[in-house]
Amino acid sequence: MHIMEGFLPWQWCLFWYIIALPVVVYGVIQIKKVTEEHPESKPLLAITGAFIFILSSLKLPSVTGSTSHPTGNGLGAVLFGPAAVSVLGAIVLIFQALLLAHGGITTLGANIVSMGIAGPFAAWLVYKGIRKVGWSPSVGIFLAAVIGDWLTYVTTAVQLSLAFPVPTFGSAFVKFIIIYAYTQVPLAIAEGLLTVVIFDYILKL
Amino acid sequence: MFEHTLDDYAHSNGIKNVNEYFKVLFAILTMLVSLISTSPVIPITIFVLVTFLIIFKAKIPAKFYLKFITVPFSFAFITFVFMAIFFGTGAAILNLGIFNLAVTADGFNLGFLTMARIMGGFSCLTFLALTTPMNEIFSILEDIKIPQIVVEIAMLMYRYIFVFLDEAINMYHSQETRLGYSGLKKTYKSMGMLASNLFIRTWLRGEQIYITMESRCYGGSIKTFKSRKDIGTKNILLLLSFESFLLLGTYLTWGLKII
Amino acid sequence: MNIIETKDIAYSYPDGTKALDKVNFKAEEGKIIALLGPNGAGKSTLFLHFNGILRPTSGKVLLNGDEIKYDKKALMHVRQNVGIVFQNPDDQLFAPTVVEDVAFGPMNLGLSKEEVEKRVDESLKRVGMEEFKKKAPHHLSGGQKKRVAIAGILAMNPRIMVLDEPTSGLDPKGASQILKILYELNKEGMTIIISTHDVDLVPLYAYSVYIISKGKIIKEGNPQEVFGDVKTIREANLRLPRIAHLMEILEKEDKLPFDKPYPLTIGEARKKLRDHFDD
Amino acid sequence: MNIIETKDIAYSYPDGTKALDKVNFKAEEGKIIALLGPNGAGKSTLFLHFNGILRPTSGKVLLNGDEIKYDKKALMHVRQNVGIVFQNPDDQLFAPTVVEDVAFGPMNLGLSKEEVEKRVDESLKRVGMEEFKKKAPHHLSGGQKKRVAIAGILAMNPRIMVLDEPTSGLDPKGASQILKILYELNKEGMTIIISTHDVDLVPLYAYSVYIISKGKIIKEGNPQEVFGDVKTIREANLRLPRIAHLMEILEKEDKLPFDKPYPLTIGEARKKLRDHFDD
Repeated sequence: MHIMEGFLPWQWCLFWYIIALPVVVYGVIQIKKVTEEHPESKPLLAITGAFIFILSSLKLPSVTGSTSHPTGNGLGAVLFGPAAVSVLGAIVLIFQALLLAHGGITTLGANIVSMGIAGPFAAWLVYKGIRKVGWSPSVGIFLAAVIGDWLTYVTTAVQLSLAFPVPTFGSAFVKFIIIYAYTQVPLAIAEGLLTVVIFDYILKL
Repeated sequence: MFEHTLDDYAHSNGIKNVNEYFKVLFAILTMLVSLISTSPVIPITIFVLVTFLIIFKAKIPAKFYLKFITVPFSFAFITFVFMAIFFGTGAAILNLGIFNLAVTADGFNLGFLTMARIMGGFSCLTFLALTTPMNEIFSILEDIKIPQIVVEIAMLMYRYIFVFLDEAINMYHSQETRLGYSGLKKTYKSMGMLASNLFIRTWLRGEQIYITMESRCYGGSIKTFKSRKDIGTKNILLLLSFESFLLLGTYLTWGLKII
Repeated sequence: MNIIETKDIAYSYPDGTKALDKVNFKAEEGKIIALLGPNGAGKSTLFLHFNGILRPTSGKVLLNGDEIKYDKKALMHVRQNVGIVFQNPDDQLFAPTVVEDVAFGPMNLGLSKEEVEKRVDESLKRVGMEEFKKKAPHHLSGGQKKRVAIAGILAMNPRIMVLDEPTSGLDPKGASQILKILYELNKEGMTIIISTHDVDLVPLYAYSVYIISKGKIIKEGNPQEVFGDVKTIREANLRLPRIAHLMEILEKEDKLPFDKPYPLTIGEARKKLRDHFDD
Repeated sequence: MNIIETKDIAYSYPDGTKALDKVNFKAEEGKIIALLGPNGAGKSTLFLHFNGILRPTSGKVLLNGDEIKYDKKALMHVRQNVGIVFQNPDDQLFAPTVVEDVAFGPMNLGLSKEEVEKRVDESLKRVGMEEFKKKAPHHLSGGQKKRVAIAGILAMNPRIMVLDEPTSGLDPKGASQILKILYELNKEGMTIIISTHDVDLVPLYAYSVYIISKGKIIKEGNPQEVFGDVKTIREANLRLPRIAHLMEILEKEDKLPFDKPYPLTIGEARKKLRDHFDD
């Protein structure tokens, strides 16, 4: 769920950039460490990013008739950890802006927070938690993808309501959430199912 | 479903040889002016000017450009309608007569301003996407000291996006040939298979690329080879005067409302 | 009877470049037809029109004499009848095992489980891959992958099989296995359309040949006619079959008394040379 | 003088399957050597030993008479001297523009900017791609990508160039362009090793030929010797060059008076046939 260029007032653009920056910097430090120890992981990370980009240009149909672009971030977070995915996510978002004009430059910070940080972190935590409880990996990956997706939307709704708190943050938030509830709840389940299919396939090999 | 037309234009447009700093600074500064504007006048002016540049200077076919901006702009328009109805606190200026819905003046103004900013900002983003090849963006990222590792990963990622895009298109076509994507359930199955297969191939490919890089004496960091181009005094002056003109306009129209 | 025919079809990419320009292509039922052209000439683009994956910007495609329609139901019918084997089998084999992959098409046709199983077994047998049922496609060799890809199309029982560069990248044995399979299928009545730039093999199997260059058909006819026009062949970045080239040189440079058309295959050359020696 | 030589090298994958079995391969300096074999015979695995990417399980690799060492500095030296052009140019071209890609190798060698620039320009000129400097690889055709990949290796000034299936997937014109480039480089003294299964082209350029099958070298010698052993050729899933095949048939079936060795190229066949007609 990209926030478009020009949608957020400049103060909020700045605010989300400031929130996103330390996480991405931490991710960069992590990636640097990993690639110095294992130089062969560099092309692998890049190529995973390319995969996430392609995945997000697929259109998933849903029962309500709308379509969603799977983010792939949930899967990435489970495989690489959320810090590395925040960097890959940031680069993918830049490419989406500059190659497809999806999202934007001033809204980049906000999009990184919702799609590159909040979603993947939630997915990763859910997956870790479920594995600890001892449920099957398929259930884990499904819930991780679904909850990762939802948290992305909730974060986006928070960002929009903060930017347009009319008349209050709360009432704006309710409005955005209602819209998303209709469209995004089924889509998140759709992405969860797709992620399970991919994950099962990988496990079969 | 998959298109890379914007990138094709970035490599072959009317102003592809114009200095990359000039183009990037122009797009981003103008985008920022559009964003800080508190009245819709300047964002709409920016939209008109940038559209003019895209069609007549960069020589992007008008038909393509107009078609391309239809979707985001209809979204901007829906946002406008949505805000006009739901984001007002003052007195109603128009009663819709269903569900007690009404358009308020401040809702209308907020929606209209947001729509104008999207139009202004989006046209600048499209300008950047259509006129500046990605390799020039990479050299700018390097100049402004974005960490080397990020630029390297971005470079590799850019290249392999297109390789995988071609492969994904072929896979998609071959699935269509065998009647995949006919119905909701089959669509999921087909898409899951496509994504999985692509994922496996990306991993195999990653290993192969590392071998070819090692064969060329890769030592752990990609040392890039670029010739720096100076933005040029004339371009700076042109840029500064244009942005000052926009800023002046922004100041003069500060807080101006439609209704 | 032309089972597939295109009438003046043109196709342009979204940015306006023309990929196909007024292409008229006919495939007679039950024959093997070769589409010869250099890389990037538009061979694959033309093929994707045969089963409605691409829709021509202008012109029309006829299947069995009827114009193809592009609604969902009509496309199902077209794709069941016209199977395409893509150039890179890795693009076509996407299931975790061979058997699941071959079953993909029949499953989408909504056949019963028994019927799907039957068709999968038959198709794999057909291409000599029944032992590899449970294998993962990426553990197979290039030639084996190609054969599984063909089985995947066969399992849909198409009337026409279209193959994009079926022998490219294969070693001689692998290539001849594929050609043998196609030859047998053709004997049983299947129409086969093959794109290639391997000129040496074309005269061995093709009933008629089309040459495509830069999106246009620049020559058509039987192999003798097409390869008789050496100028056009070379203009299209192609060459004569090596045997024909030898004969051309012997006649032109050494003034040996061969008359046109030059023999194209080893069999034809043998006959011609033998006749001369017997004289 | 053998510039590259392997002595009894064997290589097993981590799962224990043998990819190479006591391979002895020699490349004489300044020659073109062909490594002929079917898909999956171990051609690419052998090549990766030439520049130290893979380390043999047993046996050793000699470069210029000295055994290859596997520390970082020694490997840099080896890789600068032995350049490998991989089969799929998409695996090799990773940079966003042609010029940056070709510069990658020289930059890794730590050369000055001027020197890198000079080498990049020369190499691109060499392969006829100087006009495409600023292009993105995804806007190039298959043959053009291949030529850029060759330029990327040339720019490192290697003494030996190793090419994995350099003509596979290319149309006749594209393939002959690549061969012309290699031929010229060889004339200037570069040793060239080519893996292929295109038997028709091998006799045109190869000074010596190795046949590899299932990880073993099963035949070596000059083209006449190697293709004279028809049995081994067919056992390795290969075939005779078409011209030789024609001559074989004429002699064996039609009892025409050609003596062995059969001519392998059009030029040789022409001479032989002309002589017979003149008699």
